[in-house]
Amino acid sequence: MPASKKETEAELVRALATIMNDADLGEIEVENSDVRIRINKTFSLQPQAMPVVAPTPAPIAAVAAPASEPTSASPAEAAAGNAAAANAIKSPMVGTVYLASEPGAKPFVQVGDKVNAGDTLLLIEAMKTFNPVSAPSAGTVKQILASDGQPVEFGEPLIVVE
Amino acid sequence: MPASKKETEAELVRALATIMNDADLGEIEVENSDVRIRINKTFSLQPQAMPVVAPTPAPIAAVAAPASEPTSASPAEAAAGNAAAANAIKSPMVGTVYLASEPGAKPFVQVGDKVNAGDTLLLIEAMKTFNPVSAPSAGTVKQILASDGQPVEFGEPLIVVE
Amino acid sequence: MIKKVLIANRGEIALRVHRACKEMGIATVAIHSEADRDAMAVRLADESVCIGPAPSAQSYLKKSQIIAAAEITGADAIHPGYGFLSENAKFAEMVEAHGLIFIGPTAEHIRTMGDKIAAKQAMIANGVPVVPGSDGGITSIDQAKKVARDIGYPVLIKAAAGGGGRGMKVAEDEDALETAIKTAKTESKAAFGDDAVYLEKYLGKPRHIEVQIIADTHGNVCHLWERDCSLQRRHQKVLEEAPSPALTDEQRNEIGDIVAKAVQKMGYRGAGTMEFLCENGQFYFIEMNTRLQVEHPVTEMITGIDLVREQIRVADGKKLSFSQDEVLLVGHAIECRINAEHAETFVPSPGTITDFHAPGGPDVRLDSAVYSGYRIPPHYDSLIAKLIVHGRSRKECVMRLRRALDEMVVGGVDTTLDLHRKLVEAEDVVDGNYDIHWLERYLGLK
Amino acid sequence: MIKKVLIANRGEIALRVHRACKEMGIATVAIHSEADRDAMAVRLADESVCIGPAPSAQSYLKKSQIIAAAEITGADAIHPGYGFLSENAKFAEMVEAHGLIFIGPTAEHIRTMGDKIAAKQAMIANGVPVVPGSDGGITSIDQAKKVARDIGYPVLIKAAAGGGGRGMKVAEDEDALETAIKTAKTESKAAFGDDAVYLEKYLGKPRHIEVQIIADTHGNVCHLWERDCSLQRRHQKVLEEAPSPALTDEQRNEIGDIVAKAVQKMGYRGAGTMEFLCENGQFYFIEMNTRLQVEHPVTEMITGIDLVREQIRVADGKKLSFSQDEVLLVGHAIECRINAEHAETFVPSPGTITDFHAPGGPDVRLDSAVYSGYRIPPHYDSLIAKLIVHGRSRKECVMRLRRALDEMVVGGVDTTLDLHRKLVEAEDVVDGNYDIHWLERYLGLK
Repeated sequence: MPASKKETEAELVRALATIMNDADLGEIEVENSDVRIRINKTFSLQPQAMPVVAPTPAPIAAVAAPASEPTSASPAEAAAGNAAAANAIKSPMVGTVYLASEPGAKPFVQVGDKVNAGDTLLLIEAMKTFNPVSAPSAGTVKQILASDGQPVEFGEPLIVVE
Repeated sequence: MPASKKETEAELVRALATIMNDADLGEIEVENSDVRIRINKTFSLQPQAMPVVAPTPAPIAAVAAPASEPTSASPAEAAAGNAAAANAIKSPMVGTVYLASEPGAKPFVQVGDKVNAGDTLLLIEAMKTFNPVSAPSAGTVKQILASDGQPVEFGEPLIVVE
Repeated sequence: MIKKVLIANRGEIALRVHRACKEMGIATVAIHSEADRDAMAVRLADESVCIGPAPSAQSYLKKSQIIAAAEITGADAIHPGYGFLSENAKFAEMVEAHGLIFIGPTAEHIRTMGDKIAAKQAMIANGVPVVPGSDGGITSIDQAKKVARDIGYPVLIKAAAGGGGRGMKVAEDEDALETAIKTAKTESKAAFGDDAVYLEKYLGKPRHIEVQIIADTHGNVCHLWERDCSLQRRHQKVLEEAPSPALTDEQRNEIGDIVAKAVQKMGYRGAGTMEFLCENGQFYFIEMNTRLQVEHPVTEMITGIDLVREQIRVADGKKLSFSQDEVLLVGHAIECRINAEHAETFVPSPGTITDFHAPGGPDVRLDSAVYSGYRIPPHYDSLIAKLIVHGRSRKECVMRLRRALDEMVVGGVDTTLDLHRKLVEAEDVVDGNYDIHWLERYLGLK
Repeated sequence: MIKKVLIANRGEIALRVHRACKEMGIATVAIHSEADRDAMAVRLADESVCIGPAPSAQSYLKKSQIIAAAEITGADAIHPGYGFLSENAKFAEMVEAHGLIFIGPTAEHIRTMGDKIAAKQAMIANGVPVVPGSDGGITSIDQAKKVARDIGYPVLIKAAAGGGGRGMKVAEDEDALETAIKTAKTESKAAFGDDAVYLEKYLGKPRHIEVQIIADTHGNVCHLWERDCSLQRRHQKVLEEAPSPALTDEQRNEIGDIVAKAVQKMGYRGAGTMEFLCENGQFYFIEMNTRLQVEHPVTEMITGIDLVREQIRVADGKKLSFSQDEVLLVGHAIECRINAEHAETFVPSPGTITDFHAPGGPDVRLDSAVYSGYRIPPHYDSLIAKLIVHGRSRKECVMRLRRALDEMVVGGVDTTLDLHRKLVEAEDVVDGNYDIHWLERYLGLK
């Protein structure tokens, strides 16, 4: 094995280590035809009970992050298990999502709709008050991640407008 | 495997170990068509009290061992902290070392002495009985690691005959 | 009947409440900020809800978010722990207005005890001893002499407008009184533009002694003896013990009775603590905490009573599970608060705990929400573990505490473990011979 | 006066003894095999001595090496723990012959209790109930009928030369007796070439109940109530509790008195346990263990007494630190033995413990010598932790045990934690309704 390759590998490991620390990961494994590299950070507890409302991130975040594409996904987004979550509009509060102004009414928006900045996308009810979540800018509704009547946490991804 | 390759691998392991410590990792595994290397940091407790009779091995044994070159050094030898310990004659029992047949007498052997197989090198006293430790084969006394009256554990290096 | 409790707190106390709930067959909801996703209580609770970003003001202090979290999870009661919203009367009101049970006293009691003057008046009305003094300002030397004679020397002259020790003078006897008053007036005038001063009994070497009580809604009140929390640094308790090495059984029974009676007269509900300064066997009320205290485990270890369980029972309208006669006092208990701070400089040390090993064996309790690999977020207080040890005697307790401290390992961050290891060897601590100034003197002299 | 104790054992019990010593201000010497260099007791002890290679026969059972280790370290007493040399009369003799204190009974008592026939005779002589039966072989059907009538049906016919269940027959009543005897004789003749049989009371659903005692050298003996250890698998105790859910206070006091009196008559010294089978409130002596038991912590948790401390005191010639009247029985305690074994197949699982997290909070005790990163050597038994939980009632204790088991984490090796998690949910265990066969039936049926 040529030394240059070795150096490349050490460099790769170093790069992975940086990513691991930056992105707060627990383990990284990279495998291609030439090489398989796994780096891993110390242990974490196995939870005995899984939360019901929304899953917490896996205790040992065995997220494989390719070196060339560092992810900026926050744990909340990872938890949502959704690729689109990164640019989704997130819930500004704890509450219950309503996609229409009243039961049976037409939803505020549907996938494919064009929206303007300030348009109401959905409501979040908390403590008997309904709080509109509006589009931050004009765009097209790409994905609706929350369902009608769904309880949401703070920071939970709701809707993708691009 | 040619020595040069070994050296390269040792270098890689050293590089990985440095990364491990710098990046505060728990484990690194690198595998390619030629070699698989895994280094791993076992956490261990920090002892609150150090034993008096003989030091225990370092609590965090961050020993990087390349897969192709297993080390045969036992903890007892590491504990003795002596490069010559590997080929030393070790204590077959717990007891107190005596280098001479009685107080004030000439020692059984001194560094530089030539000995024959079966020659008494020193005595170990335990439970009021004196047990001779003999030379396993002919050779020259290179080093005497135990001192007169010193308490020794099982497996503690006593003397080097080459 | 409480079936699901939302725990409106974080850290070790959130875990403490979770434990009590699980042992009662009650489901738990852990709320948390974005910084606390990996918290132990979040991991162990039946459900969890993220209620906001890391800063407390936007999460653990955000009343509406906490109540919304109770709504979406269907929790029927909220335990506030200590700190955060635990003594916020408005929050207690909101919780009850939303048809939920607040595991704590009524908003009214929280409000009264939160107001120092109202609290002191309530205590006087209910027969609890307070620091004696001139009720208003000093109008003449003769009046001052009379008051001082009544309460006994030494006395303290304090600026009515005062603070920070300015305008404060001690008079050891009557001869010194006039000069002290004049000096205090002059200093007060210079510092605050007001020369009004008043007079109070001076406590030179008081101990901080507090009495734990719990009351149900059926008129039953029990005191659970006292805790001695005199070892403080910057008004933060560092090591607490029960019973106090400074009290006789007679004194202990007497102050316990006084407090229990006062609390009964008040019609109080839930757990609470009356804090006193104590000097020469005399007690002087400081304040009443209308919540669980950090140091409640020392009381639990000498009485065998689970205070959080009783809090929940009482909030649920049940009777206390014991009477005063059944409140035992067995042996001695000491708690060490272990903070993620440098043991000498007290600089906080957030970061990742690389090694964590709890001490074990008989009569050792660890209340901690950290674990190996846990990251201590920088946003909150630095308490990472409470080590509580019990022994049949104070001496046994101290010896056991030493060996438990020696076994404990927290790696990766600075901790005050070493301070505690020194404290339990210090002669005055071993002898129980300290007042509220002792620790700062000890740290200063070191 | 004992100043330095050599701990002639390994694992959790070595740590247990170390803890008691440190709490008494006594220095400790940990001995260890080459496989146990990283053991917790070795790390924590004041001194350590490697006494041989991994196999027990060359280390922990090597009497001369252990005594030599005491000599070179200047230890003045040896605590044998349980297992290994703890019930080896010869070792006790050697220890004393070398002028050291053996923390245990005299060699004579160890020897007597180690001989099943001598032990049974000693018990009969001292008024302890044993399994009744024909003292010798059955000589005639009439004699057998008479004996059976005296001891009551059902009775068990056993081959004198027997073992492994062969030649054993149960007779439910007198009608079945003759046939049972004949069948047993035939089987015995075929299996062992000898048709001698004897008769004993048959216990169909006995519980294993044992009484803890401790005696000093001044004639004081106390019993510390009983433990119920009926949950066994292949004669290995799995979960123990105190008090037994099967006894009334009257029965508990009675058997305690009988045992304490017998032990006093024997002139016994130190801690010991009399094991009984118990059926329908009747006790039948099995054997006496002349050492500390694995499950001693359940007794410690209901009495508040540190048994190892008392062992050391008694060995040092001191009086017991309590009288029988002072032996409390407060609440309930249960111990789970957590082994590094698969929870269903019971295949041992030595290896490295990657994660370890102890449960905490009130009334939870963990006796364990393992830690995160510890390698369980394959040479010794698989016990890695004892989780002991106390509650004011049995119900509270079971609820607390459930939550503690849920908090505990052992990663990297298989453990029996999951078995315990199932056991504490099993209706019969919750009800305390089990005998010595229950667990094997439960595991077989699962």
